[in-house]
Amino acid sequence: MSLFFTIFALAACLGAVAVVISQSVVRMAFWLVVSLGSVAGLFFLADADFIGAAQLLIYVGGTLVLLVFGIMLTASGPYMKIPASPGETVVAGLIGVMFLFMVFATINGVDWDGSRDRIMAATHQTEGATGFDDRSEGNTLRPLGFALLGVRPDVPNGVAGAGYLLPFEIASVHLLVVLIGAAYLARAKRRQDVV
Amino acid sequence: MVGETLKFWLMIAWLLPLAGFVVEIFFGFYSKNPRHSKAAAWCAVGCIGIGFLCSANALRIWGNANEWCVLEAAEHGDPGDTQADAGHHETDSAEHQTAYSGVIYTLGVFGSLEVTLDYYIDSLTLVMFTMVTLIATCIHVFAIGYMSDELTDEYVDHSAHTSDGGHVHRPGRFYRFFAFMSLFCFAMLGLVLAGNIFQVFIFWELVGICSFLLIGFYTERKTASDAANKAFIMNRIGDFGFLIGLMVLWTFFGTFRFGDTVVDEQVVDQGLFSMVHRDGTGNVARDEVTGDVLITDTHGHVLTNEDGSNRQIPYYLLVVIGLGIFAGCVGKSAQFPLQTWLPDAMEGPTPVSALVHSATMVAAGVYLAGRFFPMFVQEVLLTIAYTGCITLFLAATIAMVATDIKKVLAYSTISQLGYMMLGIGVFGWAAGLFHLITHAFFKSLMFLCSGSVIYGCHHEQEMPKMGGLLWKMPITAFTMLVGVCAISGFWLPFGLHFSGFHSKDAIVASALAFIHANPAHFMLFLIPLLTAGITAFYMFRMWFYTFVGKPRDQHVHDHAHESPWVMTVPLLILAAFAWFCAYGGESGHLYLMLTGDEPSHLAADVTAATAGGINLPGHAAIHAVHDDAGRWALIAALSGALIAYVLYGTNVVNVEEIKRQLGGVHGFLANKWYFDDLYDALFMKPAHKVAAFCAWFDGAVFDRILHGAAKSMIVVSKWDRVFDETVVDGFVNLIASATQSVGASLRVVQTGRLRQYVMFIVLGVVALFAVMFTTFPG
Amino acid sequence: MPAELNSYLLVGAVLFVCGVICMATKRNAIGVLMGVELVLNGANVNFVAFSKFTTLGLDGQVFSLFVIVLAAAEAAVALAIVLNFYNNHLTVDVDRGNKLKG
Amino acid sequence: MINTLAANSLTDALTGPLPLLGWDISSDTAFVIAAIIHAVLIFHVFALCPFFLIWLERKGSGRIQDRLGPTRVGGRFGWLQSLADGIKLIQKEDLCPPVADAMLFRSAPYIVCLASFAAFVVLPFSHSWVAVSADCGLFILLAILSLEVFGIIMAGYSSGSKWSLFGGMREAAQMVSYEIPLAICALIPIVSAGSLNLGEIGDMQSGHLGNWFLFHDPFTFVAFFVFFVVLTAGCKRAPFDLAEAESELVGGFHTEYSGMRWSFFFMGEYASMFALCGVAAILFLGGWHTGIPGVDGLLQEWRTRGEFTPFGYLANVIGAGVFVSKAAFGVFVQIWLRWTLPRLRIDQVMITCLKYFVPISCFLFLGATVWPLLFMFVWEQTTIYPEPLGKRAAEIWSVRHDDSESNESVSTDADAGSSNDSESIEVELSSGQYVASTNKNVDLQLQSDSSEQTALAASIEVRQ
Repeated sequence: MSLFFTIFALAACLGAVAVVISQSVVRMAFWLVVSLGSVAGLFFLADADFIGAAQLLIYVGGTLVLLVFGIMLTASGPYMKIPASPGETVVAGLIGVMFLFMVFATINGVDWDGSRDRIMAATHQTEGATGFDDRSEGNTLRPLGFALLGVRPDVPNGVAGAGYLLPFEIASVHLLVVLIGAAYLARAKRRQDVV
Repeated sequence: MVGETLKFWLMIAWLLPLAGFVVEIFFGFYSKNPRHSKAAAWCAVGCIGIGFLCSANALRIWGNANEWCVLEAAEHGDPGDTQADAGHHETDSAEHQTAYSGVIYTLGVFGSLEVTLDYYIDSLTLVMFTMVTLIATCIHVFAIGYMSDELTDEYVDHSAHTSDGGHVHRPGRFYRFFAFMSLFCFAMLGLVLAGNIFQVFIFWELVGICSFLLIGFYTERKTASDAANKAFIMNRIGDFGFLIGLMVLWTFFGTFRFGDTVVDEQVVDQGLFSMVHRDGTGNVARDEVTGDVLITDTHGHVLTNEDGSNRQIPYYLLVVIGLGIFAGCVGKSAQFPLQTWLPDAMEGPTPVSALVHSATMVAAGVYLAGRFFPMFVQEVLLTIAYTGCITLFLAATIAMVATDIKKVLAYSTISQLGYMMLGIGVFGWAAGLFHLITHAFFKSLMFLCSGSVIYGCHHEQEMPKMGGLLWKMPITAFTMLVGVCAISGFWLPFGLHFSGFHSKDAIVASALAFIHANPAHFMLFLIPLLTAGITAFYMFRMWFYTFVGKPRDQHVHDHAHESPWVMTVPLLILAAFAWFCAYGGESGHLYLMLTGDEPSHLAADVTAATAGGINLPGHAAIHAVHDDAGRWALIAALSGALIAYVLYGTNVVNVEEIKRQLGGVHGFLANKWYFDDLYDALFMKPAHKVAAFCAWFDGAVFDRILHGAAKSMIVVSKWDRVFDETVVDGFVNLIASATQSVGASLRVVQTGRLRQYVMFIVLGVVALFAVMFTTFPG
Repeated sequence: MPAELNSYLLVGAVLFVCGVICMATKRNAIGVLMGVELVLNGANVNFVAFSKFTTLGLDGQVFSLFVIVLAAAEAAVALAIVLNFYNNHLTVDVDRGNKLKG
Repeated sequence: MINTLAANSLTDALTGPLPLLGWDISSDTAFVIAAIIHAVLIFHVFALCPFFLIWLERKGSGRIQDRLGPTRVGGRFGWLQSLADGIKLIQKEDLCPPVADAMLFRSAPYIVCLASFAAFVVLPFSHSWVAVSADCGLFILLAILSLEVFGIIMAGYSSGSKWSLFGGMREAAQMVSYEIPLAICALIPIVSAGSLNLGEIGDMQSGHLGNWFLFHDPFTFVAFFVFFVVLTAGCKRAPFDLAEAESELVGGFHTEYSGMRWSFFFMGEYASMFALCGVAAILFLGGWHTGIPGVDGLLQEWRTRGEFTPFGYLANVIGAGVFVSKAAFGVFVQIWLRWTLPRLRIDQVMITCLKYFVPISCFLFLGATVWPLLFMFVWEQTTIYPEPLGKRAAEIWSVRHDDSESNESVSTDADAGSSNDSESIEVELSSGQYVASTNKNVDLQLQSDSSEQTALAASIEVRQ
């Protein structure tokens, strides 16, 4: 298991770094595919099948194709590059490293196990109390579907209203708005004929 | 059950014209070709025609339910049965309910005041309904022909002039005329159906506004608009009295309803008519100590206030109520001294004169006097009688010298209305209303005939220009003759008497009986008798002037023609009714129905002197003098007609010579007894003076004060401006410039470079982290 | 288990930081967009990791699902904006869009 | 997903002391070994698909064009022609144009191949013959196949040739558009089935022809044909092969490629054709079931004896043969179409998709959703079949669950305090409430505790 994790994690991180380093936009897109695909692999490893598949379908299959499409539409020449100044790169790199260090420090500074136990104790949960073991198999499709429809069989005592029906609906309306908005923004401007 | 059925049919008859009005006024305006379409007219005719059928049906139902009052007639009308007591009628009506009342719709409740639309249906209501709808139907049909000039986009009004002297050109108003007529029918029927005096007042005003609109129909003519204004204002004077009466009524009786509200045979709400109780002498019940009038329930028991005391009203206020209501009647029915508006109202189209200003609206005053009769005490009735008496004589004398064919008829109308008032005033209740019905038929007939003549003579109204039209327009002439005979009250063998004979006889008989009982008031008989002759005279004068003799204006005569069938058929129908509607006289159905609902205290013959000093003649007394009165009246009418024939039907006497010899009297009469001038001097001129003074005062005093105030405000404003510009603006500008300078120094941070912003964010987060980490380690 | 969680979080951190640097250094607007995607993915990795290893449970997956969906929407709008930008400036260099500088 | 990778218990079979050598294999190692075994098996399918299908294409095109096609290689029918082609292509020089972006240019064919190959991971060939029996298998398959387009765009862009660039752009536009009706049409049988697991979907259609989703209701019937046309476009096959368009773009995105890299594109294309036709076969045509009542019943009975018993294995082999035949027939129809129909213009392709297929598929989706309600309210039953689909699906699921439960979740069983007997009763009782009964704990909770939730679940369940 850790073998696959190592592979995917490395691919994801290296892909991300390559995205930063690459100068050509298309290469950036390529490395981004590598990175995001590996993240999808990480999702599979973390028993989130549906999220992984959604990541692949929406990000890699949809968003990135769209991005490449955009690159092609906006390229003023082959292999267009807009290099940043070295100073900026160095400064950004330094700040990035500081930031990374900060995040690392935070991650390592937190007692995850302790906090987890405290939360479990506070909410009177025991391991596997819900008996909802599908998650460990990665078959989260149905629970997710239930959650999006507003039912939470995985929540102890079946708290009503713990679902995500409203966010789900809002997201769908949001997507529709985005569809229209994007089409409006990117529409071909028709020149006003002077009569 | 019968009441509900009657209500149903009468409601249809009442509301259909309203629907017609709405349709005509809106669809008439928006229809494709409103100026050339007769659709509005047929709509109006349809509405009122169906209304007539409904009314007639209601009348039939009522008659069947009450056996046409023949049983009662046998009791009342039998001369031998003089012992009928006052209470008799009440028990009788308990067996045969003749009056039905109830609530149609509650408009609103304000404290104890309940404003409702009620209905009060008795024989008078039904007869009025049938009469109004029948006459209105005929007149509507007639108007289709008469108003056909208006079916054009460019109507030339020869009587109205523009400022440059030309004739007024305007679009035709055919549909508008019929819309107004429908609205009037609605208002008039509502007035008749009304179950409370306040509702009567509402529709009273509504017919007033219709009258205003129709008189001023040719609004471009100054005479027409002046006449409309005059009619309206004169009516307001009367309505002022009406309002006073209503206020007093409300204060002391607390209700406006006529009849009792009966639920499951229990009286839950007292109506006005049962609140003033009459004792056997026909007097109102009064408190023995104070002399105030007691307010009673249906059975004569005195009602009490909440503190246990008797409810009562001072007697003089009862007189005020009666006089106030009668003031409204005076205005509406053009009685002395408010009679001057009616002749001027002839400026409206002739069908309007026929419907509104002869048959229905002006009769509404008489109708109300009749309807409200139970509330009138002797003093009021005497006032009514004298008012009517003065009016009938005054108008008849003016009619003798009038030359405009419609003016003659208008004065005749005033005169006849005076007869009706007189009839009511001398306790001839049924006689007055009987005359109201018959008069409606023959006067509308004569107006339509005059309309036909005017139409045939191309809008020529002056009788001196007519003459010899008999064979030019025979149908018009002979139907007019029927009307003239009817109003003169001629007798014919085999009972084929003209309707006026019966009704006028009834009034004259009542008057005769009255002066027999009260000799001091002998004028109340003599003047009507004399006027009966005058009536015949001026009516035949008009007829001879118009239809026989030599043509006085050859041009008019040459172009005269008989009217089309839409105008003559209504004439024939109305002629039939004018002749025969009173068939049978006092034993005929019409009169019996009216007596069926006569106020109960009139039946008996009461000779005991009462507080008012008036003795009441009963039915029996009137009946006793009936034949005498009829003979006197017939003699008067025949002599009047004979004089007219001699003066105008033959060439024996030179009329102009007589006129010249009686110049003073003639002038006095031709100037309408100088009433217009009198009013002008008494009211108009002082009013103008006061108005002029007010205008001067306004300009000299008020305006100066205002101008001074304005100038001082300007001075204050100048100072305010200085303050505003230096202090207030300076403060605001200070803030603005400070903000601006701060912004100018901060703008450097806004590099406009997206990527730098990202860097700032990250730096900020890192810096925040560093601060947190150093401040709160662990 | 904490070791595993930490390693997931580290991956997320790297993705996040790389995304931020990408946003800060790329002058190409689409490159900036890619940086945003990386940042969002870093967050997603964290959500999923918390979902698996902590009491967050299914909520973490639902959140990351919403993030993905909204990121797609964001990309579409952003791309439309970039196209507009290109139409107006004939380049996708974000440094050229400095009309609002102080 | 990793846990379901060895859905056919291969991992469990490998875990423990190996009988012959005496090695003690840990579960992790066994997992890796199982994964490798699966990968090798799938790779063979992936490699043999093009091998056979390219030959089929040659023969088919030859026959359609009134030629013989390959006749000699391998003796009769030229059946080894593809091998000869492959050997030739391997020998060719691997060219990379100087203006190309070399890194992308070289890696693009691998992306295409990788995507096509990975799609087979969730594609079942027979009952439980699947590498990963993921619950959202169809979703994963479509997601992975959508990666293929990225490789083609990369190839088109990095070649440094305008023909290739046009091809890449066309491919991008076409694929982004056609994915929408493809997904919607795939969802239509899903609405009826109530599962995204391709294995479950396939198993639901056993019995007779009427159980195939093709004949399930009018909407699925129409949806199948729409789906097939759309997947033809999705595989950029003629008449939708605008990305290649030899007559106008020379070779489209692969103009600059040669040798083995060129052949990778075709391997990927034929493999994805096969995979998608396989999906069509599973979704609509009964998967690995023959559709003949007696035979299906017999095979079903064999399968219940166990996977590794001779008869059970034989049944699966027969099932795999049936499935491959159906998929291959689908590919044959595509070949047939390619050599029969002329190519469309690019605008016609886009209009066909956006103005016709998207609305039609949306309508069909709506109809498929409303259809059960129609049955409910008009005929007061959920289906025209005597045995509701939901019940069959629940049985399949419970059987599968029992298999895994026997070695994984005994404790869960004890916690829930309900035996398998009571569970099956539950399943039968709530046969209409398939979704609710997929997990027995959920089921108990919903059934016993909260009537409100039951009502909610009943309202959101997938009828049938």
